[in-house]
Amino acid sequence: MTSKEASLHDAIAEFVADGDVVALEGFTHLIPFAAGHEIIRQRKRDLTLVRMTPDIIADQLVGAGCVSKLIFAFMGNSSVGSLYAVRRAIEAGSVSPIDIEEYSHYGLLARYQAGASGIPFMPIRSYAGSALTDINPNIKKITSPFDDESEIYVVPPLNPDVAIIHAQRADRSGNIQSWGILGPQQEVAFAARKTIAIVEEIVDDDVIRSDPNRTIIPGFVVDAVVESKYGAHPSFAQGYYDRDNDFYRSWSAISRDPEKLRQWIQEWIFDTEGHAGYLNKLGEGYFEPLIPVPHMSTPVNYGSVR
Amino acid sequence: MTSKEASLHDAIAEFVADGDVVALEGFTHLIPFAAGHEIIRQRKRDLTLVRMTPDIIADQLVGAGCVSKLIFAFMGNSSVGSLYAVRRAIEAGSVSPIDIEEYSHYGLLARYQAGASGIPFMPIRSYAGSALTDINPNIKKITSPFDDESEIYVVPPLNPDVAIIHAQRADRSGNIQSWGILGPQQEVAFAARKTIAIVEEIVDDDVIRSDPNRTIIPGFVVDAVVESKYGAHPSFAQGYYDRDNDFYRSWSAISRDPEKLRQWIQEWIFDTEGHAGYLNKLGEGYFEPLIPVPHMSTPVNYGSVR
Amino acid sequence: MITAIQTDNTTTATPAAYTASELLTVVSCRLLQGKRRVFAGIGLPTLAVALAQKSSSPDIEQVYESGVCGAHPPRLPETIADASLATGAEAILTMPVLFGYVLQGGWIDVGFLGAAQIDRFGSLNTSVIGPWEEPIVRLPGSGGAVEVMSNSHEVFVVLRRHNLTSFVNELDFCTSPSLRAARLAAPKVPTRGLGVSTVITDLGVLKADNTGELCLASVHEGVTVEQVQAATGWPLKLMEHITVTAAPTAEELRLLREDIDPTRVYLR
Amino acid sequence: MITAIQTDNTTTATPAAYTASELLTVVSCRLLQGKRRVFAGIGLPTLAVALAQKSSSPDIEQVYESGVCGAHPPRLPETIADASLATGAEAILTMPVLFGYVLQGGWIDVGFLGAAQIDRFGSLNTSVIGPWEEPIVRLPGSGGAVEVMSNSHEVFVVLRRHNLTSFVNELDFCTSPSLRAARLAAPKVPTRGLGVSTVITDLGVLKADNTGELCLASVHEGVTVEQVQAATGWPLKLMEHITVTAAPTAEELRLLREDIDPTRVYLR
Repeated sequence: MTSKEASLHDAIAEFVADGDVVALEGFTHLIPFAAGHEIIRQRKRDLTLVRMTPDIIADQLVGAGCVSKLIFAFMGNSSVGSLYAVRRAIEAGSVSPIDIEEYSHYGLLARYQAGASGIPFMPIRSYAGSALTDINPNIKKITSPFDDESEIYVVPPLNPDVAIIHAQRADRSGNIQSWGILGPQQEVAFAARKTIAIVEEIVDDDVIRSDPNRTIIPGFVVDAVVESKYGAHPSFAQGYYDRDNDFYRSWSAISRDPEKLRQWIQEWIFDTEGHAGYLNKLGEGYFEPLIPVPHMSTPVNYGSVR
Repeated sequence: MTSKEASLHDAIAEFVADGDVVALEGFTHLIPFAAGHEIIRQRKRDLTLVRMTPDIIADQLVGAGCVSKLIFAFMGNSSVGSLYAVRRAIEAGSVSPIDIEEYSHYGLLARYQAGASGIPFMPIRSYAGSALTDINPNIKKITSPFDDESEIYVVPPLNPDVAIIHAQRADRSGNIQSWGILGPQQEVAFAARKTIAIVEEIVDDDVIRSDPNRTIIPGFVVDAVVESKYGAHPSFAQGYYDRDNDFYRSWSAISRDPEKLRQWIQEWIFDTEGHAGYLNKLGEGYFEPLIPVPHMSTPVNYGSVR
Repeated sequence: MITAIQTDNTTTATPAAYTASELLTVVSCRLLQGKRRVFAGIGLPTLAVALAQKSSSPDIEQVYESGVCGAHPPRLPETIADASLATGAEAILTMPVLFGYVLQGGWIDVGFLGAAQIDRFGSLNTSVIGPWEEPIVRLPGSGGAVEVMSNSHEVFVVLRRHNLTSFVNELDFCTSPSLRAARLAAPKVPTRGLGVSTVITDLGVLKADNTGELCLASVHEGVTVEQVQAATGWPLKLMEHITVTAAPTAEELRLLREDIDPTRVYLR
Repeated sequence: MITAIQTDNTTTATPAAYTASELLTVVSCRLLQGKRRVFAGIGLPTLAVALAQKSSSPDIEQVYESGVCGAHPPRLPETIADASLATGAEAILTMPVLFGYVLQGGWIDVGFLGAAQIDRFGSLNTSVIGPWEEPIVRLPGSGGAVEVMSNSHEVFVVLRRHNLTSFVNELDFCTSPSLRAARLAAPKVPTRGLGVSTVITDLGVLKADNTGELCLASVHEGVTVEQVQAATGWPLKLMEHITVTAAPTAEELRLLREDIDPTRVYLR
């Protein structure tokens, strides 16, 4: 099988173009931070950023001026703070530098599902009475052709130009395996025209093939697979490193002040020249306290012919 | 957590009533044969049998007179024969003892998905021009409210009274783990009002909890969990035993002759008094040539707090 | 003047021997009695479920928006994204299964929600203060709140600050509509459950009457009915019998402080 | 009389040195050149893909209806339910992902189908001989055929017996409609791909012209054009240049017989 291995630089350079609709997904877990930083480093512009839960990565991309539109369902820095760069933009109102398009979690997830499935809409059991239907023309009501002629809200497909996700491991042909909280990664990869997968490690085919049910995205859906250890920092990779809660707590103080934010982006992204530089700057031993004690799954037997 | 462990006899006696809509699922793999036999043994009547791929188990249930309606997408004994009891019934035409309701695979699967999701219909990208739309009023066309006003076919939810599935392992609270070909088991379990899960082995909680991503159905969806080794025979359980292809090949000669079929059901189901009796009758060592050589998954690390 | 009538004679800790967080947790826990499956994020609801599991409701289960079911974290998770929620859980479901099948399928008995604003029938605003197009404060948005509201059999809302800013006559933005608002807006869309049945605040507990209107059901010790009415932005109706919240028992406090949150991650 | 013109001068095995199954497999394999992802069940299509992988198209992938992708079975699977297809595969997808995302998402280049009856534009009957309500012979039904037909970029149909029973002017039942039938029946439902582009039979190969009508494109050695026309239940049109199928090469036969199906599970 053809290798799809690429450097982070090359994957972003080749598959992310100015003006693209780019989905960066990962639900609290496995957020593709290194890829987001590389987008900033390459000074991509006018992106429509799609993310169910815009968090620090969105604050950084908006703060760096890469984003002209944000499609989202929940924005925040968990319970420890706000996304001040995003808020400054949105709270500017009519002079905001970014447009927003707002859903609930399942509303946006259902758009990925419809996009992956090639269907013109996906019905979901909510939105009746929500003001989201007033401000978002993509949430429409239709009538069931069955029985009671009940009505239901539907959302249209979303097919990003590029999906960027992070996972624990893959082989060179891009079969992606992940465990722990899975998020909408499978849906967005199938929905997108191109998919970049960043992984903690590229492993031998045999490892992947010893557990095919663990593959969440088959290789044919993936256009580039990038090995980038700690590429989800400050979020986490189940079994590899825990969440850097100190960093999350420190973010408000940075993001609240536009000048501090600008300095942070300069220092940690533009000046680091790649993810390796970012890790160097964090310093040796930085991840030690975040590495969990091993807790292995009990192997299952797939059986082999006699 | 409350134990949901039950005997096969009690699970069928308690949760399957005459007249019920009963889904027996498993796509080539993990077909719940022991449960089907127990339904025959308990002489359940007037069942609507739902199964994407009616095969020998359907032939047996129809042959034993348990079924008054069959909802399906593909009926057959793989490449080795026909289901003669089912065919005799259907080919009787206007005097057929059973009604049929026919879909394609995704049409029926989408009905489970809609049933599990509480939505009035699920859109699918096929059926335009198919005569299935003429003979099945559950396949209807609707107009998209978006953009181009394209049309799409939809199917309504299906919520069986009972879903019966087979899996490799579970804990006593009914968290079901399965690997290999997964079939529509997750969808039908969530769609059904009650779910009976038969497993090769009930294992300690720790085994299940060492690999939570392997759980396809959480315990709260399961009403009874039954340990019944070899309960999928003559189909297979990945890693436990291979398919009994000899049995599948022998079926046509039995099923083609109503008297032979009657005798087989008497001998192998009514006279065996339970799955243990059926296994006894197969004889010691029967499964030896079907047991695969171990081929274990590479464990993954979930990590534990330091 | 209406006086609150204490109807509960459980032995209570001495007043002020517990914090507001502890009180809200204990009140929430008691309201969970008889419930089976709770959809909740990290924070007070998690504490309430943990307390229920260790006291009145050993079989109660918490389901997380991330898809984690039957979590058994060795220590209290610091965030919803804590790796310890996944390790040792009974199941981690995919997101389509969690939202599509678990929530929409009607498997959740009680959904816990918070909000910046709540109205008389339990509609919630978590999107914006001021107009959506010209926000004064941009809030996080719905997340899964719209789905939790529409699909749980009932919803408990926990609000740490009962005041005129949060209990409003009219929401700036209706993110998650009450059952009543949903039915008025789209009568042919099927609904499920009761919507917001219960609101737990630092002053007392509101419960929905049979029209869905939130009415005062109990006040905490030292709080008067008038005080709650004055802190509510609509003419707050009263249940026929208003109780005084029974204070946390010594055992409830011991469980919370020693077993469940010894490092006081949430018991601020 | 139209004479078939042999345009292919590849070295061929001596006539009758191969079976009909071998010929159909080799013809199918050659038609797969340049294709990437093939949706097929067990049988001739699997052999054709295996042969393609070992000869002209090392990167071609087979996707199974069961959700198995990138199977590496140590021996040829006896049935689609062979456990050896799962062990060592690159991915096993859930059924909603396989049907919803892989098929409906348009990831399949070539879908292989069989049928009891085919019509002039490639509509297929796999449901019933006789009326649906009063069947003479009840057939298996669609399975995933309707979805494969609607969602693959093109469909190859393999029919071992080219005769008037299977090549009919009018189907008893249209299970899986041709692209043309789909568009006529429901012009506003979006379609994808070409429908049936190619039919491979024991007599020759039919290909769709630009209206979608199946026309004779090649005949196998020893078969005349008239013979194929007589075996077809509609006035069979001819492509401008009709070739004679190049016989299997010695290397193709060696791969099939020695490497791929040494126990002749499918090479009946």
